[in-house]
Amino acid sequence: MDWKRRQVLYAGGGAGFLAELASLGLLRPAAAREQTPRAGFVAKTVADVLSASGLAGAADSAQVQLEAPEIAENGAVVPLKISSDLPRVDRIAILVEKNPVILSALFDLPEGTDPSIATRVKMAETCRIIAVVRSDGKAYLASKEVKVTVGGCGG
Amino acid sequence: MLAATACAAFATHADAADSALDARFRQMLLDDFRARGVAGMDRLDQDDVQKLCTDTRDRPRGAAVQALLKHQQELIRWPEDGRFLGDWRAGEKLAQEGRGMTWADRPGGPTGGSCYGCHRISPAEISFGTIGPSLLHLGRDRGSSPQMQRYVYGHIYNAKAYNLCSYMPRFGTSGALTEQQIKDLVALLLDTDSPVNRP
Amino acid sequence: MRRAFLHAVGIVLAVILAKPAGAGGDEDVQDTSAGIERYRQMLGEANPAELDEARGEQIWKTAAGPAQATLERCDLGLGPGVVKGAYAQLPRLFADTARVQDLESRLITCMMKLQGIAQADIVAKPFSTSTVRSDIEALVAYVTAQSRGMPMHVPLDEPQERQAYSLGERLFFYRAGPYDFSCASCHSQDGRRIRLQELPNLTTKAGARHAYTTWPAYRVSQGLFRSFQWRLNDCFRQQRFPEPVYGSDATIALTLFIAANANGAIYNGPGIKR
Amino acid sequence: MRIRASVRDGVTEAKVLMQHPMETGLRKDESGALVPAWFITEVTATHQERVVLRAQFGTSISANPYLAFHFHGGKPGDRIVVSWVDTKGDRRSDEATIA
Repeated sequence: MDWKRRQVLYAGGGAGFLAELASLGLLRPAAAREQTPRAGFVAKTVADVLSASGLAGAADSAQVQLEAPEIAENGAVVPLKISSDLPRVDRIAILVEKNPVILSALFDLPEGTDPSIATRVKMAETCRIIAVVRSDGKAYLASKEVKVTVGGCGG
Repeated sequence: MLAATACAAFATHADAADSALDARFRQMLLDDFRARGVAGMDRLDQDDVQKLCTDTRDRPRGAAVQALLKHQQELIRWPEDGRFLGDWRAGEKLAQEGRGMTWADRPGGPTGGSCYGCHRISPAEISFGTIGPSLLHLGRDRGSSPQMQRYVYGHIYNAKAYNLCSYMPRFGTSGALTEQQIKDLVALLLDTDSPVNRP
Repeated sequence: MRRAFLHAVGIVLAVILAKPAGAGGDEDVQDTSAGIERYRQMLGEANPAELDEARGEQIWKTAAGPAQATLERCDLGLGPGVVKGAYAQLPRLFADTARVQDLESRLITCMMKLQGIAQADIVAKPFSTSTVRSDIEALVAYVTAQSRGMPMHVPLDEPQERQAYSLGERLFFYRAGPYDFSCASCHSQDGRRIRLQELPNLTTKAGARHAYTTWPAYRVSQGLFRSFQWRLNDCFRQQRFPEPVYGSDATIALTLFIAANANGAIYNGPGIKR
Repeated sequence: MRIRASVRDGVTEAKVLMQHPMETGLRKDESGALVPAWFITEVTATHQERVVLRAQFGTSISANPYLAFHFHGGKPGDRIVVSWVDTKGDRRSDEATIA
């Protein structure tokens, strides 16, 4: 998403607008950008999202499980379950590769919380969903393509 | 004789009850619907075809059928240039578009053919309905001779000219689609370059 | 069924088709159905309609209107204040209004009589939008949820109830409008669908049962809870008809026709739908 | 908010439904005007005052968000609190006890 589009997006957004400006790093010194907590939500590529979220270099792993339907009857609600057999998982991220905002959610799991999350995401179009977990400081991922279909009478 | 009289009496009674219900039904339509946007109350008035199909639950019978079919055939306005094949790409867009003519639609706003609602057409579109038959490979299987083109054009223009109580709207007769739009749909179904017919 | 289908749809192009119509026998179609089925299963694990149920319960129990009364004495057919199981026996004839009423028209009656709210104010915006939530739809969520697990038992004892059934049936089959649609155009055959959405055959017991017992429902495509009056309203919109009046006799008759066809089924709403 | 939590074999499963439109800012309303973005940005869940989950949401979490998670150490009767904050700065907090 380019900056102009974001302006339209948040026109009239009030506090939300300022919050996003802050998260974009525009209200802070440039040097602080990497550290802004929501940097992952403005990154424009999967790699940038991962590095902004402390998940750089994530590699495919069979020890990350992503459950998602093959086909979504509606892109507005796509149910997902993410879990992992890896030890000491302290972070989980959900990415939707072709959404205007790629990062969908970022979870921080304290000790005692299992790497097992279910939620529902919006998908703008058919694409890959990527689940990333961080275990002992290393990132691992699983992905799955979900087809988004047009439904109903369409009128 | 007695039985016949009783029967007749019963029939008369049933008819009376029927016509009372009929009157109540007509009043109910008038009282309980209201015009909104492009959808005026005149849309509840049935033409001869709609009436016969309603009365026979879409299994038309009787002497009127042939005359009605003939009349529907006469309502088709064939292209003056004698051509039936338009642009299949435009046809694909129309086939996907389901909007048009509802009370929420602007007059002159996009009006589509809603084709995928009921038919399988291009192989790439997996979200298709099954109220109508699959049209995948139609041109490949049936050819695209001028006669075939005319036949498909006529069907889209006025499906009731071929099957009186077809569930398919009369897209030309109702003014939902223009001549050019119907040609584009014919191309989608019959053009050899259309994804519908590509090997 | 197949014969009837060919005859009725008669169809555009069936006569010239090399292959039978899309339903069945096609691997792609089967794969798609299995995928969609899994999607629906996962959706069923949590239904945001619960949020509307909770909101509806609060509205039910909060004093409102000029009379500053709650709806807790509202008679939904099983006596004042009885909510449990009431929806499974609606629509029905009400003596005080001398009218066959569905849940939504009955809620209007209670809001008028108990709370003193003007009818025009109640029905001005009966359906939620993305910005404004409808109180009636929330009340519907609350009331219908109290019939979950109960058998459908719509009475047809009174002549008015039987007349409503007949009128509803007529409306169901009434073809009109620029597209020549009736309810039956989409809902009188088994195993058909629009796009990927299966269409219940509402002329059969099985079809009516499945459909009626899963409405009202949370619609994921809209992010909103939808009442049965909304369901009918939007069907008529897609039929290209003029708009049915909210809570009118026509909508109640049609509701009763479908609801009575579902008699004997276990009510399982509110549902969650595409 | 609807919060349900139950414990089995020492693991507590919490399921949360939050009422929120989660507007992306890209959607147009009936009149064709863009609906401004408005969505939950952060969710925090605590068990007996101890944080068990922190989540950051973007615009692409579905309307009326659903969240299920699992943690150790809970027992029936314990208190779970879930709170969120959105882009308007609105906050909401609800609690439930483990069944």
